[in-house]
Amino acid sequence: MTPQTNLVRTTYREAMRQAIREAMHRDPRVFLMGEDVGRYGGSYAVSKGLLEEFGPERIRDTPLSESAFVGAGIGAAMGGMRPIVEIMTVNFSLLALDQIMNNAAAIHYMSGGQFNVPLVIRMTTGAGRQLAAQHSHSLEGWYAHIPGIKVLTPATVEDARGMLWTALEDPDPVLIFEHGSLYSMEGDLAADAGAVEIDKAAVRRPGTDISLITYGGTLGKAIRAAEDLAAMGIDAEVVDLRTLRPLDTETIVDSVVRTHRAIVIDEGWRTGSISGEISARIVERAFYELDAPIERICTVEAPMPYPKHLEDAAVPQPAAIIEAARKMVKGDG
Amino acid sequence: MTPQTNLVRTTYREAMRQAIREAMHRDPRVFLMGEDVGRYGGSYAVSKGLLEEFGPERIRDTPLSESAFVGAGIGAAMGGMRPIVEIMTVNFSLLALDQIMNNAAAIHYMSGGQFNVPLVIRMTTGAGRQLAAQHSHSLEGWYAHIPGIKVLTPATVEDARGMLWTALEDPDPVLIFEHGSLYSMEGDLAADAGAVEIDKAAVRRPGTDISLITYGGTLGKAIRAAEDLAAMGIDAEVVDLRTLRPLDTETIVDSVVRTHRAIVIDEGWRTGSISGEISARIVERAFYELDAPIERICTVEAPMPYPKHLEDAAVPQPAAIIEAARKMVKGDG
Amino acid sequence: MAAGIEFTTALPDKEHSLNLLHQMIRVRRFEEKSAELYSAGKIRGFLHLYIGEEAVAVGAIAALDPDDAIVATYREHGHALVRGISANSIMAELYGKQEGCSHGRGGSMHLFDAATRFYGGNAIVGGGLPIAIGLALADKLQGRSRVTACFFGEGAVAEGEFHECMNLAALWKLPVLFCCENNLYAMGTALKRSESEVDLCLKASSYEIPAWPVDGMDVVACEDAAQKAVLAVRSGEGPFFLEFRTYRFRAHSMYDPQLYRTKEEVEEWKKRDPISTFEDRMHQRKILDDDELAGIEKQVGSEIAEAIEFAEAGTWEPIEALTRFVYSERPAQ
Amino acid sequence: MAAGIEFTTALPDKEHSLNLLHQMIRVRRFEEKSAELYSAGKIRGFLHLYIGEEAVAVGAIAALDPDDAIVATYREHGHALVRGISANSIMAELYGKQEGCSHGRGGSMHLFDAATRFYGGNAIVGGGLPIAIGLALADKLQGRSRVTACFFGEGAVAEGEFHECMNLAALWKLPVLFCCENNLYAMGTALKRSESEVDLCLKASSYEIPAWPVDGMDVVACEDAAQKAVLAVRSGEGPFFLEFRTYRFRAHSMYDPQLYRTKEEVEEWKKRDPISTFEDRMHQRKILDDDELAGIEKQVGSEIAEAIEFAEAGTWEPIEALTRFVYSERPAQ
Ligand SMILES: Cc1ncc(C[n+]2csc(CCOP(=O)(O)OP(=O)(O)O)c2C)c(N)n1
Ligand SMILES: Cc1ncc(C[n+]2csc(CCOP(=O)(O)OP(=O)(O)O)c2C)c(N)n1
Ligand SMILES: [Mg+2]
Ligand SMILES: [Mg+2]
Repeated sequence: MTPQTNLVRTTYREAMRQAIREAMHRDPRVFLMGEDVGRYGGSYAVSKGLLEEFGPERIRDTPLSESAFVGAGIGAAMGGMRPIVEIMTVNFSLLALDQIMNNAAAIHYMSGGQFNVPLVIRMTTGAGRQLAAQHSHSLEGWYAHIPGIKVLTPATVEDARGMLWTALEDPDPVLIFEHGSLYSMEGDLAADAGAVEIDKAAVRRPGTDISLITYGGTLGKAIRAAEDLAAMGIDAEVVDLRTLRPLDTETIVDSVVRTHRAIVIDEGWRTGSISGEISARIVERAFYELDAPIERICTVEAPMPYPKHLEDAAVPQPAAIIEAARKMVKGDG
Repeated sequence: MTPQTNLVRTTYREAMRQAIREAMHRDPRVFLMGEDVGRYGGSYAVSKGLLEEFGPERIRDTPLSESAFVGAGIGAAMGGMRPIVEIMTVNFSLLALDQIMNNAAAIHYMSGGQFNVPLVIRMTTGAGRQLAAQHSHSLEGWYAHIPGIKVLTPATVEDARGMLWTALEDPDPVLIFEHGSLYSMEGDLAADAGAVEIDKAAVRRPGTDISLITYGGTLGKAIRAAEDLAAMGIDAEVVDLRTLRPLDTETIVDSVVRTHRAIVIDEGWRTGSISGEISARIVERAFYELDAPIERICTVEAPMPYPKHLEDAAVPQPAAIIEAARKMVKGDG
Repeated sequence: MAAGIEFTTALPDKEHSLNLLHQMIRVRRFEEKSAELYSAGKIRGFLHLYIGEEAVAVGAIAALDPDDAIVATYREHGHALVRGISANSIMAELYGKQEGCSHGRGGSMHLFDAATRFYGGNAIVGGGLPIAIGLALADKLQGRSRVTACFFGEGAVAEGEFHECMNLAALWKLPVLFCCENNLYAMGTALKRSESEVDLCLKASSYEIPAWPVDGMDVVACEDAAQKAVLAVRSGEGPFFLEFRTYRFRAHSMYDPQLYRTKEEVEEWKKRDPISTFEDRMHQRKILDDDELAGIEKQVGSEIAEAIEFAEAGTWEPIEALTRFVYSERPAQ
Repeated sequence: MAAGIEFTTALPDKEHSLNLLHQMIRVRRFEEKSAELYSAGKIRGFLHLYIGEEAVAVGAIAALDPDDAIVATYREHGHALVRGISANSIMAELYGKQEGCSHGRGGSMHLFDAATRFYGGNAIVGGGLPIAIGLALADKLQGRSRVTACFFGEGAVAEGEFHECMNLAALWKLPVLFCCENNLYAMGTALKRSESEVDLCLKASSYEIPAWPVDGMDVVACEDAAQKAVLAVRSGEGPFFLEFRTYRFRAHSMYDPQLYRTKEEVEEWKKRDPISTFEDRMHQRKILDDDELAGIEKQVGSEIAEAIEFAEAGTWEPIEALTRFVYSERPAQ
């Protein structure tokens, strides 16, 4: 971003809404479909006002039928449209998982490349709002297991604004996970902000002592931790993965090669989360560069409890990052 | 097993059937429910003959409604029964995933320990029979991400015979994944074989040079590879994980501490598979014991192709294990 | 069967009428207070109020026996209160205190109580239906004549799970009382925008399940219909479906700006307020005087004040207990 | 609407009748040969034969225009052949050769063809329905008057997806022709054991979808019903449901010992063989003589012989191409 660029203060929610609006204006094949995207204005108010602007054909309220309307998105994409399907939250996406894994992700391959599925699925993810066991999943890393789809986790207003465009230009299904705690986050956005690349991780804060590798709703926590660590004389690099599938292994490995230490921070439940994958890849690619074992800070392996103090204790927090980093750098690591 | 024990040659399928029969005889609360478990005799013939023996109330054919009958299993378990729900294959379990994650796995926790869900869900998993993209998933490692459930992967006739009993005695939901290629496998089983523990991995072949860590349908391949490696002068230890959740980290780490080298072999798609978790845990617990980076041999990240040569190329094979082990031990590792 | 039914529109005797009124007022005041406490930050997460719909829970649950079971949704404070879970423990649950009926773990959406066979509190729309099927199946298999009452909104009718469960219940003649609370909206989506056929009883009939529409604003009609339906269910005739036609006076949850309906529509429905209309009828029949009403209000007022006191005095579960109840602490009985 | 319909039971003219007969015989002989090739090990995986049901695909697809779309199941060789995918490329697909219609990737259960708008070949029961909804939605949004014909078995009716899709199609008045192939069994489960209401047309009607039962053993009835239904769908009246009452003469797949039905039942149905009965009628009407029949058989024989030759001569996709088409090679247009 050049210094001359005109910057506008905006929220993540507003950036996402503008991205949808612009896509709708640019391409008549784009439409938005999901539960309460229209008359209700979107359960997180992302699509507020769009029904009035684009009408009910293109801002299409659906019945509670996650499997059918996600599958309908697949079919509509194969039929020449560019659907944006909103699943209200990741928690309900399980009901549509068969369509995602067995159809969206597989059809291009099993048709021998004849059909492709240019579908974008957006959903809210994550904990932090005391919504308890059935409404606090953080499954984006889990979804990254599925070949044939891409998994994006915008963590900044710029990515909220720009990733959708790129996703809509992608010939294959793209899932966008929007962490619920980010919608009200403000940031500066170039007035002419547009598409962003989606195949590279980003170093959000360069540093030399340790790599903090994370994404989505946890990025802010890692940056806060890095700031506190700086005050303690530890220079942490913060890597924002941005895209969980395909993972940008290069950027991860390059960072670790510079810092020789890594902590992966992931709001997914620890076992089988994407943090394990990242650790394994670092070992495979940069084992001899490591000065210390890789650590992981993940969500405690339990359904999410309702009370705030327990929820806070369950998900990764800056304090835990700081403590782990301090031990790793200053300790015996 | 003491040498006096009376051994019987049996198949994995037969062992599983006997396990179900015995459970039905032992406990009137046990019943089997699923698609075609009754009149058809089970799609893999596991339950053949049981309808005649126990009648249609306890060998209960269900309509094609994976979500409802898995959920009904949850309710029946809460209502005092000990249901064994058969999902015909893992590929269809996606349709029931909401019930598994949001109910079975969560109810004990979110009810503050008041209700428990003593439910056993069995399903066939894996590739190897040219069933192509929608019928070849190997998702047991993926399921292991979910706290609140247990994930068993019997790989021997003994475990096929014994794990169900233990699972039925467990107060919490247990998923049993039976690799489709194992049903016709024969083995020797003690005539009085019964319950086996499910919380420990097993060293199936002790060795000193390298640890081959695997489970389920891939165990046989690892053992074959180990035999070939022995001929090349490499003494490989083969660890059968047996249970993917909770993972028996001790046994894994102990093995690596002995051998200082590890290959994880996993039929899941590589990214986000349980192999990454295992690698990460070894690094966390035994980093300084490692003489070489941990390797992973997993299924190629693609929907499964139909032709045999491509399917063979997609899933882990002994040749790849042998080559990786040879390089690691004899090479620069 | 639906044809031959006659509804008792006459009021029950004074004592019972007073009791019904008392229950409705309890629920109303509890909810009003909860809304205040939400604004005060004492209750967090999602809070879904039942105000306007009280006649349904009060009438339907009055028809149940103590050892019948209830499965409910996230809008279940009323059901829990009427069922006999103490206001104290419900309020403590809303606060997230460990004295709550779910140990503080569940919050508003996940009230559970083993003593009254209250099986939650489910926040996945449609997610409770299979559990009800399973509970009823357990009763049937064990030869008990208990009934499972399953409450759900009309929005759930579009979900595949509804269909699968209607079919299973009818096919297997299970003792389930389906209580559909048709309040005309699923969040912001009006029934007519989510169903091609808006007559919900017709739907149930298409599974061969007897079904009646009930005036859900009339507690006497609700109780009467439920009693007759419970009788049929308990006698082994299989499931029954009641469509309670009702209306929610408040927003869907505390975040809803209600863009999807007019103030006039809400006001129109408020004229049918189940409490004030019932009071009027009782007044007319001279089985309620102002003193009695004041007495009820006073009693309810102190019950709720005590509940708040209890919740305020409640304690936070220690953070060390975070992973307690992920798995059961006791073996299966 | 259903009330006013009159079926043409009279035979069409000679040329068209010969054509229908020819198509049915093509499908029959192709399938018979496939069974042989399966036994010979040339075809692997699952193979589901359509023998006995030929009149349905031949009649229904005759009513479609070239730019209409088809979504089918794993029992779809017949549909593919009749739709105009060459026997060569279908047979090559069954062999897994890259000259196959899905590049050899899909095999028997996943025939795809962009040229004829044949959208698979779906091996998840009910999994194709949402795709059909989406294709039809795309047509509707783009103002095209195309029809999407969706074939599925009566077993799929119990799945939640059926319900969700019926509702969506009716609610949105989408141009879908639902072709339910009711062959009375889902694997080994008889319709009466899987549905509380076995009248499938009644089910469709409960979504306000016009529905007719059709004699699925009579190709003329099938074509006639399909033509009338297609006309209604194309004119914008919304979806239509046809229940084709048919029977599969062979096992569910090549592994099925058919324990669930008697030989007598099968023999009874064979008397209604759609091919021999149609031949008889043509003979009676004197629009078919033995020479003509022999001519058809000869033509079909050489078509299939050529297809086998083509498949035998086909080539294996190189292993290096294993991950081709996991993602698209071209950007979205
Ligand atoms: C499967 C699923 N999809 C979406 C949601 C989000 N959601 C919560 S309540 C609700 C509306 C449900 O309406 P209805 O069933 O009529 O019950 P009501 O809230 O009116 O009592 C929605 C869409 C959810 N909780 N679960
Ligand atoms: C979701 C799902 N569950 C189970 C299966 C296994 N299965 C394959 S075909 C079949 C029977 C389907 O019967 P029907 O829909 O009547 O079609 P038919 O085979 O009779 O043509 C079953 C249970 C599957 N493929 N998908
Ligand atoms: Mg509602
Ligand atoms: Mg069938």
